[in-house]
Parts: sequence; structure tokens; C-alpha cells
Amino acid sequence: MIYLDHNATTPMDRRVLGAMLPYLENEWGNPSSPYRFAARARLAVERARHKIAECSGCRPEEIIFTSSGTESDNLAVRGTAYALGSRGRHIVTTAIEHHAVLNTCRALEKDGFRVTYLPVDHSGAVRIEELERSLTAETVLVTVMHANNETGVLQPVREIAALVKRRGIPFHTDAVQTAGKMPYPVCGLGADLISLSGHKLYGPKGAAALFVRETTPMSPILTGGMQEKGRRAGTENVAGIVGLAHAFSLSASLAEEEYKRLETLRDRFEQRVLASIPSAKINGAGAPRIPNTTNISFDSVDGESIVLGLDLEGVCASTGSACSTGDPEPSHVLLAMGLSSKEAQGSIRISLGRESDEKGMDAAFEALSRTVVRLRSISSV
Amino acid sequence: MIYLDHNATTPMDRRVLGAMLPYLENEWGNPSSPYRFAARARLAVERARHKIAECSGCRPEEIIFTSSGTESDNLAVRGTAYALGSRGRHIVTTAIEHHAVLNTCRALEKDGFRVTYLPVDHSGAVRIEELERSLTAETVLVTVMHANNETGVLQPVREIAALVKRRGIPFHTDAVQTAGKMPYPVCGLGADLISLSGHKLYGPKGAAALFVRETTPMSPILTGGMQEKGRRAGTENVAGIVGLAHAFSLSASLAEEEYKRLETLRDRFEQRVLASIPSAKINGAGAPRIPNTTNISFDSVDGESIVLGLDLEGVCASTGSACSTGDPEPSHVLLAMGLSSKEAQGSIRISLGRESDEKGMDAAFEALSRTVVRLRSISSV
Amino acid sequence: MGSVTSKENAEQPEYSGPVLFYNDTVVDHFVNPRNVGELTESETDGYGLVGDPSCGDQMKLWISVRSGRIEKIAFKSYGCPGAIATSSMLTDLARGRSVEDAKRITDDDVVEALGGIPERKKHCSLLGVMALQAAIKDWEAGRGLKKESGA
Amino acid sequence: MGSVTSKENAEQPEYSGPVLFYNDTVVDHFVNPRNVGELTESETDGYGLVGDPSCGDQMKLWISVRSGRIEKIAFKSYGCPGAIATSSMLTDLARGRSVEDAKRITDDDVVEALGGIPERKKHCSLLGVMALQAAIKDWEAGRGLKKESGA
Ligand SMILES: Cc1ncc(COP(=O)(O)O)c(C=O)c1O
Ligand SMILES: Cc1ncc(COP(=O)(O)O)c(C=O)c1O
Repeated sequence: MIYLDHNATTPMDRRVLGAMLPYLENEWGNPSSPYRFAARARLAVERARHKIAECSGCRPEEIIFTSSGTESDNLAVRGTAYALGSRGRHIVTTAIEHHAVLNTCRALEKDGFRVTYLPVDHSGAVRIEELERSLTAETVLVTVMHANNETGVLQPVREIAALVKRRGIPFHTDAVQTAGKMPYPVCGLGADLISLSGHKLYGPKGAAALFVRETTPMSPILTGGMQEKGRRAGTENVAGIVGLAHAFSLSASLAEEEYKRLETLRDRFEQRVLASIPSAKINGAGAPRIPNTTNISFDSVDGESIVLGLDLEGVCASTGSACSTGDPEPSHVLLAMGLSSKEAQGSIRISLGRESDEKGMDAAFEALSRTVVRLRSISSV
Repeated sequence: MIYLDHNATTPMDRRVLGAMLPYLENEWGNPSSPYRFAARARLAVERARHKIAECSGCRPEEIIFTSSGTESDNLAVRGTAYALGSRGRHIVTTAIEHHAVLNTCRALEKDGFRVTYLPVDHSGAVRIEELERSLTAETVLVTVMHANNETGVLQPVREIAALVKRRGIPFHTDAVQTAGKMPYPVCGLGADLISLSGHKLYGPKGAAALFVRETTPMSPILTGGMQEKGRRAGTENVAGIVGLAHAFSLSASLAEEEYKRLETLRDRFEQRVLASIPSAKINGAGAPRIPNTTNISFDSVDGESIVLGLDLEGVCASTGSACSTGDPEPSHVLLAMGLSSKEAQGSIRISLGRESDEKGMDAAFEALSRTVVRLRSISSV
Repeated sequence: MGSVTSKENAEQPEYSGPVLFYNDTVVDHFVNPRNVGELTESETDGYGLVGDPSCGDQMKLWISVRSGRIEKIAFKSYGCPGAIATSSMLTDLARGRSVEDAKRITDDDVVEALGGIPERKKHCSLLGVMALQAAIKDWEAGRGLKKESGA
Repeated sequence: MGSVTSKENAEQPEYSGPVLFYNDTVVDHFVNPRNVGELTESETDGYGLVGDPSCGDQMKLWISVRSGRIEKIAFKSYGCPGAIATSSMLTDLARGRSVEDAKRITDDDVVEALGGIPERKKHCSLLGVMALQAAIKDWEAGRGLKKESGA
């Protein structure tokens, strides 16, 4: 299998499983229980928090554990909106956010919030001037993702953070696709809330985190016991949290090296595709991108058919975000970039990761070539 | 170690870990991804849903996976309240619910819902007549737990279900402490929404479920991708879900036998305590209880001190629910049963489980005796 | 190369939930579509064009009719695997049948012949049926009739 | 029998978060409280009673004063391990000191002497200090003074 869908999920690092196993086997105490056996589980959770804070460049108290990137996004967006709803009811986001942010904003619209969905340019990046113009005295949250999951395009998060800070508006960035991939700690970006997810960085599914600056007001969305200092109730997924922290620190230590390696592999792959598959087009190539992602449009063939064709040749790729697969709608991200519905439907996403190498990329390229040629030969358009 | 805090959490069954490992090691695909490798993860999730439905006595489409009993409770209570808020804004619950329900109801009060917190009698059970009187035309949800986590007292859930059904009001029961413990499938109780949690039934932390009758309106509380048919967004914790299903079916198959075995052990333990520790009192003894739980008050000693004393003798017990440990307030459950604040503060919970046996219970009794005697000797009251 | 559903179901036959993935037959029709191609102008007695590429799928279908029977059939299809496989199966079902019979082929027939198709792909099976109906109408409305009467 | 914090920290010393659990010293004072008991009526120069069982903790403290120095001290305590351990440590700190010195013992002194106590238990350390202050006041306010002057 040549797995090229690392933006959907990643294999769990063996060392991560190793770190988790003690908490699945022997250290199964409830971290909130009042005896020494369970205190070991509590200590494991707090050490994990420490480790993540170190890799992110923040303080341990600013890390909240959740169950998924989606929950982190929901907590960030709903949490600040509810906490600040009396101060104002306007939220600024972009048209290209992950559904975890986008559909949450839509849900808040039903609760009486007004939401601005900023457009992006043809390269897939939001324009800072446009964002600035959208801010009002009513704006209580700006949420702009760090790197888009479908195209890899990086948004001007640092600039947004600086701009929004001056106005005193909380700023959330969904860093699910960049945490553990960038050669710098995510909190350095200056956002007030940052989402990350374990299974995107060679950690477990079911464990994720949200950084929340201590001064940022936030209501909980899961209420109950006093876990996470009342900011997120529910018995902690101890093994998952330990795995998340271990995975994050491993990723962070590899990030610089991997960044360069994947960029070389990705760029070479793109060049071969552009050189030999007529009318192939790289989406987002005009903007800075994370190095592991390429999104390619082909004329007159359907993305899902390409993906099945690749699958039958042992290559795993996707049409866009995994959670909307099956969705008959063309990608909202590509449409926002100005692609036609047909172009969007003829696109696939290839996302590289740690096991990716030249040999695999060459094989993937051959399989892609063959598949596109075959589908074009039976296409009616 | 003699672990007697199974209501806080349980050790994970080795067979459960065995069932999970493939999904932590090799089958790490994202269940929503469109290739065959990932489809195996999807299939695992759907098989788990099937298994849980079978053990619960419902249809697979009626099971939603969540990350904790707390999230299940939040989804049930917030989800129905939001979905039905336009029909009415009154919720009926009890004073003895777990904080996951109680604090969620309190949060809904801030959103303009009126909540009735039904009292319980001295035995710790809610009275059906009182519940009936509390219902109004505005009532959109009744939520009453199946067995209380601190006392083990069973609530008249079957009767409530019948009563509430006639009125067309959705009924939620928190069965976190009974799922996998009762010798019958929980859905037979007739509730419309039922919460259960993996780590309470020898499964993993971070995996739980909510049964929702297909006709019961419910808004999602986590929005994003279309996982769980839009009712709970977020990449599935595949290994956790597989573990939850396996653990539940193992528990269900052992339930009848364990029920009797634990009842005998528990009753014998209580008799020894009552016979030899002056002024010890069993809370909830006047009502039907789950067989693994005993809650005991001692005069003039503090529960937390007893728990530490026991811990130092290798016995794990607790003062109440794990998630409120550290809370300086006396148990809201015991206060609701009419205990004085001092009596409540002098109480501990002992909850038995699969590894409990006569030898362990005898040792625990000896340790408890010694601890209480010692603490009484230094007590100022 | 088999599809996951059938392979997995064979291994663990206890699962009987909804069809989640493409089965072997569907994949086979996707990889080796039957009757793919075009008929020449002279061969063509009826032609149907349905769908819209900007809506995700499109299909062209050609039939050659002799004595009220579909003698030749060909298609080209743009769309998802479900669209390609159902198009292919539709042509297989229609080939050799009388026009009257072929008219009665439904999307359910196509899905059944494929051994099922994921729920969210059911609408794809309509494409082939509609293209065939269009081609038959085209044949009835003149071109075909003219040719047949001229023959 | 050692507490978890110190044991675990020894194993993995990189962790430097807040104090989460009772340390060895606290546990030791809980298991073997110093100066526990009561003084007889005749021994007692000052007596303090603070706290309220219905609020969770209560402490009784007796002192015997000779030449302005706390010669004997004894306590009984109802409450959580934090209350018992801080009561015990307080009596240890006060014993043998001059009353003037003992007056200046603060809750922070008690916590420090114990090597730290979990955040949520900090309030317990006040109990001992308050009981001692009450006993000293009792001594000052007459009973003690009377006895001393009569000696
Ligand atoms: C940018 C982005 N945000 C959020 C998510 C959701 O994270 P999770 O899959 O952990 O729910 C994803 C992954 O699907 C993502 O790519
Ligand atoms: C009755 C009851 N409901 C809900 C919960 C919360 O479940 P979880 O610990 O999985 O969040 C618990 C356990 O603490 C419980 O005992």
C-alpha cells in the first residue's frame, strides 16, 4: 500500500503505542480518584500537558484535552461565542475552513450570531485587508485556519493575530494540519486559541487538544465534573492523552527535517504530473503551502473515480476532507478559490507523510497517469 | 492492591485490549476515507455499533458514539433541549444526578430553561408521584438516572418511561452505572435516550455511547463532518469504539452471574461493618440497589481521611464520584437523602467488581475497621 | 482487487448492516465497463445525452435498433464510480432486448443486477436509465423511425 | 507507603507542575500525628476550639505555658488528611517556643514545614494556626494569666 492521505489520518508511531500501553494495561486508574494508584494516571495526564505546552510554546494550564480536532474547534468557536455573546454577536471566519469550524459557525447563526465568511483569492489564501474591513465593534471572534486541509495553503495567521490583538478580539486558528509539521512552535503564531488533533500527527484517534490563552474567556461546551479545571468535563482518555503528547513531541522533533524532505518529494511529484498529464493543474500553487500536500485538478474526469482507480492500484488518496467523503457536493474550498464546479469535481488530494519516499511517489505517479488516461478514454466530456 | 472503586473506573479486560490492538497498530485508516484500507476501519465501527445495539436491545442506527459518559449525558440533555426549545422550556431531573446531567441542567437554566430538581426520599429514590406532579405542558425532557453512582440506588426508570411516554415527553436515563451490570438489556427500560460509558464496564476510557430512539428529536452538540449521520462530528476513535463494543458484550454475557456474586459479597461486607463498627450506617439500604455498591457513613470521622487511611493499607475506595473528588462540598446525593452535612462528610463509597473476592473483601473490612478506630481516637468530635 | 464489503463480509459474515462500499461487481464494471465507446453516425438509431458535467455526472448513450430490438448499444460516461458502473450495467441489461422491454428497465433493476450500491450513490443509477429512455425517445421521435421505415 | 508525588517525581524528575497529592511528610503526619491527645484540666493554660464539624473540620488545641514558653501542646482534630497533618505540624512548630514566637507562626510556615500541600487543601492549614491563636488568647485572657500570676 502506498498511503498518500496523511491529511485524513496518519499511522500511529510504534513508540506512541509503546507509551500508551502501560495506561491501557496497568495504569487504568481514574485520574480524579483520591488514592495513589489513580494519582499515577493523574500525573501522566499532567506530564502530557507539560510536554504539549513545551512543544507548543505555551504554559501547561493553557492546554485543554479534548476528543478530536473537531471538538477542539467546537470548544474554541462555541466556547468564546457563548462567553462573549453579551458583548457582541459577530464572528469572522473564512469560506475555506474545515467543516468543524464552518458548520459550527452556521449553527451559531441560528443562535443569532452574524458570521462573515471571508472569500479567498485564486491561490486559496485569505487577504488580510479584507479581514480587517470585516471587523466591527460587535466582532467577538476571528477564526482562520493555519493550513487548509485540502490544498495545504497557509493563511496569514501571524499577521491576523497581530491585527486582531490590537483590537482585543480573540483569535482562533485551527492548526490541525500544521501542529507537528512546522519547524516552529504553533503558539508563536500569536493566536489566542489553537486546535490540534492526535491522529493527524502519528498519534491516536480520540485525543486532541485546544490551547486557550489564560486571559481568553471561554465557556465549556461539555459540563459535568471538574476535569480540565471545569473547562471540559468527562473522564480523561488517559492513554490517548499520553499518546497525543508523545506523538506531538516526536513530530516536533522531526518537523524541520520532514518539512524539507516532503517538500522535495512533493515538488518533484507535481512537476512530473504537470509535465506529463495534459491539463493537470495544481490548486493553491500560487501561495505558500505546507510541504506535504498537493491538490490537483484534471479535466473531464471525476475525482472519486480517480481515487477508486488509484485504490485498485494500491494507492490511497482522497478527493478532499475525509469527513465529507460521500458528500456529493464539490469541495467548498476549491469553489471558494474560483474553480468551476466541474473543475472542483475533477480534483484529488495527495498528502505525504513519514513513510513517503521517492519510490512510492514514482509508483503513485505511474498509477495516477494510467488512471487518468483510462478514465479520459471513457469520459463523455 | 484491593481495588474497590469500580464505580469510578474499571480495569480494562485483557480481551478488550486484544480486540483494540489491531486498530492501534495496523488498521489505522480514517473510517470516512474512500479506499478499501480505510473501509476496514469503517466496517469495524459499524460492527461495533451492531454489537452494542444487540446488547442494548435496540437498532444499530440508534447508537451514537461519543467520548465519555459525560458527553453522552450532555448530548442527550442539551441535544433534546435545543431541538425542542421552541416547543417548551421546562426540564425535569433529580437532585441526585451525576454532575454531567446536573451541571448541564444548570447551564441550560442560564439559557432560559426552567429546571425542576426532584427530591429523593431517605432511601435515595425519586418518587414517581412527585415526578408526575412536576410535569407541565412545557416539559420537553425528563432525565432520571438508572442507578446512582454514589449509593447504587436504582430509580424507578421503567415506571417513569411508561408515564412519560403517555405524555409524549422524551425521557433520558443515565445508565452509566448499570450498562453491562444488569441481567437485562438497557433499552428494555423504555427510555428514549440512554447514556453508557466504556471505562465503567471494563472497556477503554475515551469511548462511550448514547442510545437515541429514532423518533426522538436531537440537535448535535459537536458540529462538523457527517460522522454519526451528522449527530456527532469528529473522526471516530476507532480502537476505542471497538473496545467499547467488545467490553460491553463481555459484560453483558457475565452480568447475570456477576450480579449474584457481587450481591453476596457486598451484603456480607455490609453485615460485618454494621456488626462491628459502632454507628456505621448504610446509605440507601432501604431501596433496591445495584449489587456492587455500598455507601457507608461513620460518625465523627472524615470520609477523605478514611479513604487515605485505606489507601495506605492498599485498599482503593472513594468518598463519592471521582470527578468531584477534591471538591470540598459534601456529597449532593447524600444531602438530598436527608443526611446532615457532617454525616455526608463522614461517608465513603465501596464499589466492587470482577476481581473482587471474599479474601479481598475481608482484608478491606479489616483495613476499614482499623482506620475508623484510629481516626476516631484522634477526632475532636 | 475485490471490494472491501464482500471480502470482509466473507471473513466475518455476521455483519448485516447497510451497503457501505462498492462491491466486486460494481468495481468490475468500473474497471472494465461493458459497451463503452460510441456508435458511428450511420449505426446510430437513437442517441441520449443526460446529466451535466457541472453537476457531477454526464452520460451519452447510443443505440442501434433492428426489428424493434436493441442490437448495439454504446456509452460514454463522466462521473463517479457509481455512475460509470451503473451506466455499464444498464447497457448490459438493455443490449439484445426489445425496445419495449428495455423501456421498462428501472434504476432498481440496475442496482439489483450490480448486487447493491451504497445508499448515497443510488441516484447514479438513474443516469443510465434516463439516458436509455432518452435514446429510445430519440429513436421513436424520428431518426430511428425514419431509418426503420426507410429500411 | 510513600506519597505518589515524591516517588513519581523521583522517577521522572522533569515534571514540575503544581502539587497534586499529599507528599510523604504530610502522609507521615496523617499516619503518626504529633502531640495528639488532650491535656488535663490542671495542665491546661490555654484552650482553643475552632472549626465546625458540619463545615467539614474542627480542631481542639490545648497548651501548657511555663515562663512564657509553650511547654506542652496537644490537639484533637476532625477533618480531612490535610486538616490532620497541618494540625499535627502546627503543634510541632509551636512546642517549646515562646508564646510571642508561636503567635507569629503562619499558615504558610505550616505548609512550608510540610514541604507543600495540594492547592485545594491550603485552607486546612489555617485551622491549626487559628486554634493556636485561640488557645494563646485564652491563656492571655485570664486562665493562663491567673495561673501564672498565682504561681
Ligand atoms: C483543518 C482540520 N480541522 C479539523 C479537523 C477535524 O479533526 P478530527 O478529525 O480530529 O475531528 C481536521 C481533520 O479532519 C482538519 O483537517
Ligand atoms: C452515573 C454517571 N454518569 C455519568 C458519568 C460520567 O461518565 P464519564 O466518566 O465517562 O465521563 C459517571 C461516571 O463518572 C457516572 O457514574
